[in-house]
Amino acid sequence: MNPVLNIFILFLGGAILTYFAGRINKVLQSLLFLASVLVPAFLFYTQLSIGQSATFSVDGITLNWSLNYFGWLFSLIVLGLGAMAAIYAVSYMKGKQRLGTFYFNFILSIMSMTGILLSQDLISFFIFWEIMTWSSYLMTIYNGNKVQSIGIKYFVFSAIGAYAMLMAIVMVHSITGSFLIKDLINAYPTMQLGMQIWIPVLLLTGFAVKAAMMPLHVWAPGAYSNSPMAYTSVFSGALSKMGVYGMTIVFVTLINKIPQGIWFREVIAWMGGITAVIGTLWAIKQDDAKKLLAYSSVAQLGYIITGIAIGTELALLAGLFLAVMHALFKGTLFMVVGAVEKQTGTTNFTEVSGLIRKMPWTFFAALLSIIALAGIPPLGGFVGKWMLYESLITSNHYLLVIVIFFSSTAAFLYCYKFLFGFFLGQEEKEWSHVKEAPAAMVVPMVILSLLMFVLGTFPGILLSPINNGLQALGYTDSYKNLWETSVILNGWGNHVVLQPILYYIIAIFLFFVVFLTLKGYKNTRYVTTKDISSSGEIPKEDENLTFSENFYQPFFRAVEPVMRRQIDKFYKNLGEGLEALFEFMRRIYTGNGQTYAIYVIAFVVIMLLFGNYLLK
Amino acid sequence: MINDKNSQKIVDIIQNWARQHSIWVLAYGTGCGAIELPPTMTSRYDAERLGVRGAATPRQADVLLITGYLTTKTLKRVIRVYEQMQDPKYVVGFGSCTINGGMYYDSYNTIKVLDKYLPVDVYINGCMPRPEAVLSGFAKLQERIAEGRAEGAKKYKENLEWYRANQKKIIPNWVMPDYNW
Amino acid sequence: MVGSPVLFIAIPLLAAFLIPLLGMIWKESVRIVPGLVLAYLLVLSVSLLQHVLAFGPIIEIIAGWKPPIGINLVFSPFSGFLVTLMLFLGLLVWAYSYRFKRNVEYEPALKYFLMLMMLITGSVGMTLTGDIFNMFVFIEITSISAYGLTSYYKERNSAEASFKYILLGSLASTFLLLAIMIIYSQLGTLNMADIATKMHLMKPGYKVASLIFFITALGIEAEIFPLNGWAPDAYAEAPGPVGAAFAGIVVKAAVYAVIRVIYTLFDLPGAYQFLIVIGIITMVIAETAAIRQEKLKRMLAYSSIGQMGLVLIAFGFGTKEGIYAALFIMFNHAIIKSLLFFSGSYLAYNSTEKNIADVSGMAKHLPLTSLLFALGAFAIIGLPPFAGFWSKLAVLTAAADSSLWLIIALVLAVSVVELVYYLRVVNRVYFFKKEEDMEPQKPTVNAMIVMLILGAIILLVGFYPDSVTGLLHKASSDLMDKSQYIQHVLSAR
Amino acid sequence: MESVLYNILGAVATFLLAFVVGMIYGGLNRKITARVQNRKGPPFYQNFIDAMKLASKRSAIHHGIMQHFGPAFIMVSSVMSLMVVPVLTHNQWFPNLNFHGDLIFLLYIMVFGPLGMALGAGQTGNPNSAIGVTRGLSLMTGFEIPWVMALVALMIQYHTTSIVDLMNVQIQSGTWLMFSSPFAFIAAVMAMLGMFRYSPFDIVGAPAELASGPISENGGKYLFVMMSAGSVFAFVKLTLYVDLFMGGADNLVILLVKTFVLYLIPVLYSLTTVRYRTEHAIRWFWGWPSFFGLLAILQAVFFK
Amino acid sequence: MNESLFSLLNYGVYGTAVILMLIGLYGALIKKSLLKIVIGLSVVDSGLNLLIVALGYYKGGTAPIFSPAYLAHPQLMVDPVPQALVLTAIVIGFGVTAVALALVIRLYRHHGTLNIDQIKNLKW
Repeated sequence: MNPVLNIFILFLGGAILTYFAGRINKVLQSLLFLASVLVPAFLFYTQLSIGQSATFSVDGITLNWSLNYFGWLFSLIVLGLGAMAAIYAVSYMKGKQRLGTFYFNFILSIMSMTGILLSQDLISFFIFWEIMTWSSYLMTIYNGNKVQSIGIKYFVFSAIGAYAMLMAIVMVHSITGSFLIKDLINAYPTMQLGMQIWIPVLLLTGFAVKAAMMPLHVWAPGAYSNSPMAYTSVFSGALSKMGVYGMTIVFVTLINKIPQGIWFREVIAWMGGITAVIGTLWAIKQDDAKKLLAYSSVAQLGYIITGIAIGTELALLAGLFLAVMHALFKGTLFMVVGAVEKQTGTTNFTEVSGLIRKMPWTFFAALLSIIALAGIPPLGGFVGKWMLYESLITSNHYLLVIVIFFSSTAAFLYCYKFLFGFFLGQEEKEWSHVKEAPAAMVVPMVILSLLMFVLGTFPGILLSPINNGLQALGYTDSYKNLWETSVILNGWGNHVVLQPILYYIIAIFLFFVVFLTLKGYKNTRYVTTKDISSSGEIPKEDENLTFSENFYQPFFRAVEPVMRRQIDKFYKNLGEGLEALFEFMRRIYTGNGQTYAIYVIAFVVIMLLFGNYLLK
Repeated sequence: MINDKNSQKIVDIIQNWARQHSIWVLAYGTGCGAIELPPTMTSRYDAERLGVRGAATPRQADVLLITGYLTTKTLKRVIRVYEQMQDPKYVVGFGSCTINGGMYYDSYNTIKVLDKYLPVDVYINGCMPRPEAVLSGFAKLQERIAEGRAEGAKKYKENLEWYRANQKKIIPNWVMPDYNW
Repeated sequence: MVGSPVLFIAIPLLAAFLIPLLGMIWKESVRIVPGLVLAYLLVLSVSLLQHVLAFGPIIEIIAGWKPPIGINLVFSPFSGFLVTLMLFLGLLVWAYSYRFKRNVEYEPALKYFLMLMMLITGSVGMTLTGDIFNMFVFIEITSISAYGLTSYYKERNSAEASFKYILLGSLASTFLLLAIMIIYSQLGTLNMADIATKMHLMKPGYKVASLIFFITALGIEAEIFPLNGWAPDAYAEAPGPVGAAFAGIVVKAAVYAVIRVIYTLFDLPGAYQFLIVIGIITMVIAETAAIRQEKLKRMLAYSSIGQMGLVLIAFGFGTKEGIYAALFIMFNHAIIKSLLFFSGSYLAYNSTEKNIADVSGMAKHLPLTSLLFALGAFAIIGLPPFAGFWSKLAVLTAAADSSLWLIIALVLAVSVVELVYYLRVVNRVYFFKKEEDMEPQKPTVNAMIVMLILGAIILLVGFYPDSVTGLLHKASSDLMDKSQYIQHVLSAR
Repeated sequence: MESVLYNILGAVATFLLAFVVGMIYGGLNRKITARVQNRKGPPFYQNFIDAMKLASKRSAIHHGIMQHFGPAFIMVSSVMSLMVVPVLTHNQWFPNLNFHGDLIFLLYIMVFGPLGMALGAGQTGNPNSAIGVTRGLSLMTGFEIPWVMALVALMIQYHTTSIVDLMNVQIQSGTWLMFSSPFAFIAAVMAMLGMFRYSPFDIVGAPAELASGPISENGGKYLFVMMSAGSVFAFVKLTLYVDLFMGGADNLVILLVKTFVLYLIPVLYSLTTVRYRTEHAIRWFWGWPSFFGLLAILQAVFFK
Repeated sequence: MNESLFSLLNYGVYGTAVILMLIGLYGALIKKSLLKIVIGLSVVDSGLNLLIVALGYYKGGTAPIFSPAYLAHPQLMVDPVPQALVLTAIVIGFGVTAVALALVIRLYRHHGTLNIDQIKNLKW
């Protein structure tokens, strides 16, 4: 049988088996779950070669699946992060309710994302897209908190996006008579202008929702923070990348082909920039780690969107590189939050503090991911940001680069808040019982954070697949052109490049760190965090000295005018207004039988009066 | 090389010279004597030219300057601050009150002799001591540091039990955490 | 030839009248006999449908009077498909309502099954008949049994709902008779095929007037917007399975009648646009009214009306794809809405008010029923890979092929509204705390089997829509081909 | 191999130079302040004495591993940025790791140190430290805007993101960028006020309020490392400004003159003003400095 | 019979039918009592039945049965179809009225009133 279909069947069968295995044995269920994520992922990389395809005919539509380099690139995110999160999830979810639902939806999400990457026609793309949507929706409401507000909001926005996409799909079908993406790409340059504008707009709306772009991002914080953290790392890390995946395809294969595309690119790039700023500002304000990371995801996706929308070779590389890096570090960070939540039961910065000595490995993973997120060399985030700035400047987006840079600088604020809130600060007696998370949770985090380090030091490892992917989309070989424009991108050994510099840096780094640490440990004495210089006052054991309320109060005093306006409120008012309108409209049904009879007679009379015009 | 006795001596001399010329003062200014510090630091007397400079926290300070009397209440804080400072550290008793209680000699709630509770390296006499006296006190301290005789901290460590007993006499409900330096 | 279409009317009618007699002999027979009859009819209709698909429509002439004079029954792929669907649903409704309420008296059970048989007979007759007056009679049979079923529960407000239904139903029968009489007085015939051939002879004014009366009368049954005041009440107050029967059987038959009248009888092209307009109004008003409902069944009723609006829109395209899409929606709606009514009835079993709040937290106690309800909700929203998606895709594709972009946008916008209220209920079922006074009631085995069958169909069609689409394509081409219908009927032996 | 050895020696030499110069500048700052306040002031080498004293502290305490890493991080950051900034033009004794795009690299590596120190400060558990850190990070969002605007203006005007290229531009044209891009220079200098964290932007340390803020728990060796790193960092910043706006320096004397003149700006400004509140400081940077930054960008775009 | 009188009568029949229907509709739509509504509905039915029968009638027609009159003038036989239809319609109308009256009784028991404006438990 075809390996593509095999993978789908394995996923689906695994999901169903896992769901029901919970009735028999929890351990068996966990093992089945791991198997049904890892085995298809393994098959994907061993059995599937580039260009391998499968078809399935249904309802007169041929569903077409095939693997190309671009999909392969994103499969690294989906399956790699998915596998790690799966290992993490088994330990994270131990002892929770409704395990079957969790595992089922987890596997379905991974399957649908793999399906999206393999889809070569719009219908199967849409089907997998929707499966992804509802499986992630079910995860969003898994905890049972705020299902009516957060869950519905997520689903409504997803549905708006998906339906916009569906509208574009039927538009394409009515023009080309085919659902194949290939046909769309071929027919697109010759379409009439209206269609040339509407189809990308609708498709981009669909993708922008998943990628949490600015006016459509309001679902993200709630949904990300409400899902179980083991899933959120996939949700934010991989699932949002599907929006990026679609956007890249739309930009590269459609919008870049028409002269009017410049407007799309500018508008979306600016929206990405604004998304980054807004996401960052709101992330700084959050006191809950999940919310903070959720807003941070929005902001990071803003960078990615900007990079992709700019659309120069370097910008695309930057966007996609950042996408992979974001999957890595945000996946890790959500896992960190999950570990903290598992061990302490809360994720609020104002409650938890001083876990560093209790959860050192978790802290290590968090530290590396935060460094990557902040874009500090030598971790991977820097390379992406560097390329982004370079591309913004070379493509004459001078103000945009300021905007992006501002949000990137402000990102340090929440980066620090995250590390400080959980791991640093006073070690309170309340959390003295906390222990390091189980090994099955720590190992994926550490592996991912080491990966970040590797990719930051040798970005060429990742850049050549990205380049292959872009070529698969019909882009020129950007990789080769970039030899001249920059040197940071090279792989091993070519040119005089960043690597020696990085080695230098690492050498200095290690020298100082090792020297000072060794020297320090010999001569310094550990004291508890209660022993601080507090004007001679002796803090009591149960006295909470940690500074965590109103953490960035001065900053918010400075940016207060920006924060006053909230898109969320606008949507809320819109929704409430609509519901009030509907409430008014249903008063048509008065409940009085006679009124209904009068409606009938009125209908007849009106029809008789105007029937000649209406029915002719 | 460093462990060699002679070179250790040279190192000691250099270090003591540095310590002598860089005195970061943490002033415990509850008593009335604190009023004499600003003139000491500002342009008229300018203690900074001697390397004397204020420190914000005990971790960074070299000298604990106790300006005036200590009460039974404030002693606890002072002890804690002193113990938080890092070796080598010095105590300067400022004003008569720290020597013998001064005008509070028969007060029921002040500490008369500071030396019983903390190892004082230099006393500065006077009520109040003028800035000149303060400068002279610092000069004395510098002298002692240069000679390597300002080892109050060592004395405190060696006679800790005696000091503790004295301190506990004054502070009935002793809830200080134990420090294991 | 396996059997004759006339059996579809004769046997259930006979059974309906025999039930009381049999009940005197063995009380349980009032419950069992209808099932046997429906099962037999289902087998018959399936085999007939296969025959029809292979050899063309069967025209049954009653009492030897040939068309256009005599009454005839037409078992074409289109009507045959609907009849099969109705009978299948009828069988499921029977199986579900078998001992739906525990320990009911003999008397109510007798009435219930008798009226259910009549309801199915009337609907099947409406679909099969080739004669407009006969259609009137069957509509009345259906209506009267529907009145009875609506007012089945004595202790609730069912009488009120039923009275509203009667009020509008009588108006419907009046207008239908008027329409029939206008046509008869102009053309002198009651046979549909004959009318269709002679329609060009009719004066435009009479033509329009009769079409208006037809639309009004049938629209009342088919829940078109200003005429559907009865529907939410009746759905809400009738027993749960009856709601399913209304949504799956009665309304389907009525829509069939509307479509048959517009597509076959009349040749007014404006009627198609009219269908689209009225469909949109119906859909929008119904779906928006549903979002603020406090009562479960009322919500389902409004959703049902909305779906009918969508069906009318799809029929209004006037293309083969449109009809195909409409039929697909009708099929899916029949299956899914039945499942929703069935499972919803058990979720709110012990609640007299049937408030949505009453289903809170039922998932803990009735996991499978809740799962099926959620499945139904997901399917009717149109999420892949469930059945509803394909019909939604079909209708959108059909609209796109006719370049009706605004309608696509509207349908999708309404879908979002639909999604909101269904998900609210599903979330409630799964995540809210159970109301104190609500006692969960385990479904009976037969009800569970019925729901599982429906769920399985949803999944089957969702994963492999080809299982029904072939049939739908044939049925839709059958409806499009007006001349062939006329020829078949008039040349019947 | 030999060149690597020379490089390392050169790096050590650069580091020593930076350390010494930075320390002396710090001492001079104290001296100038004292003279302005009509005091005699400490000798210009007072900072060396302080550093030696701090290094010779016998005991030290720590609250956890991050308190070790904090000073190390800021030291690493200072040294790294020192390695990237060319000290003298075309001098083999002061090698630099200059590469295309190092300006952006520098922007990030320069904030790495403060962030590392912030982590160390966080570990101590002293609320004052955390408050100081939040103030510092907030302030950073303020002054980074005009600073980046100035840099972007330079980048787009001369189509390069390399410091060496910018220096070459000045050498070839003979005019300093401070004259050819005056607005960028003004914006950058205004940003520099914040970078040095002297008054009125000394909100991080704020001795009277926060007990020296982030470093309040650090004494002895930690403080020594921080102090040295700060000195190196000051040298790096000044040298960078000289390289970018004042044409670099051919020999050490010119370098010292130019850097000292630049250094006088924040020092003298600090003497005339008192401390801002944090939000005022941030808004100050988003006001005129950013306006000049914007002018610089406009100039770069329209008057190439 | 007089020609003109007959045609007048003929129109009169139509008019009566229409008037009956309007009266019935008035009753059904305006009157608040359930009983009056039911009566109005049956009046509408009657009017309609009258209309249909009138439609099938010829001038001087005979009953559509094998009566002597028919044998004399077969072409004068009135159209039997409307009459058959009317028979059916009457039966149906009767049934509906019966059901409606039964419901009225139940409504009265349940609500204690016959005013349709007060029977509004089901609405919106």
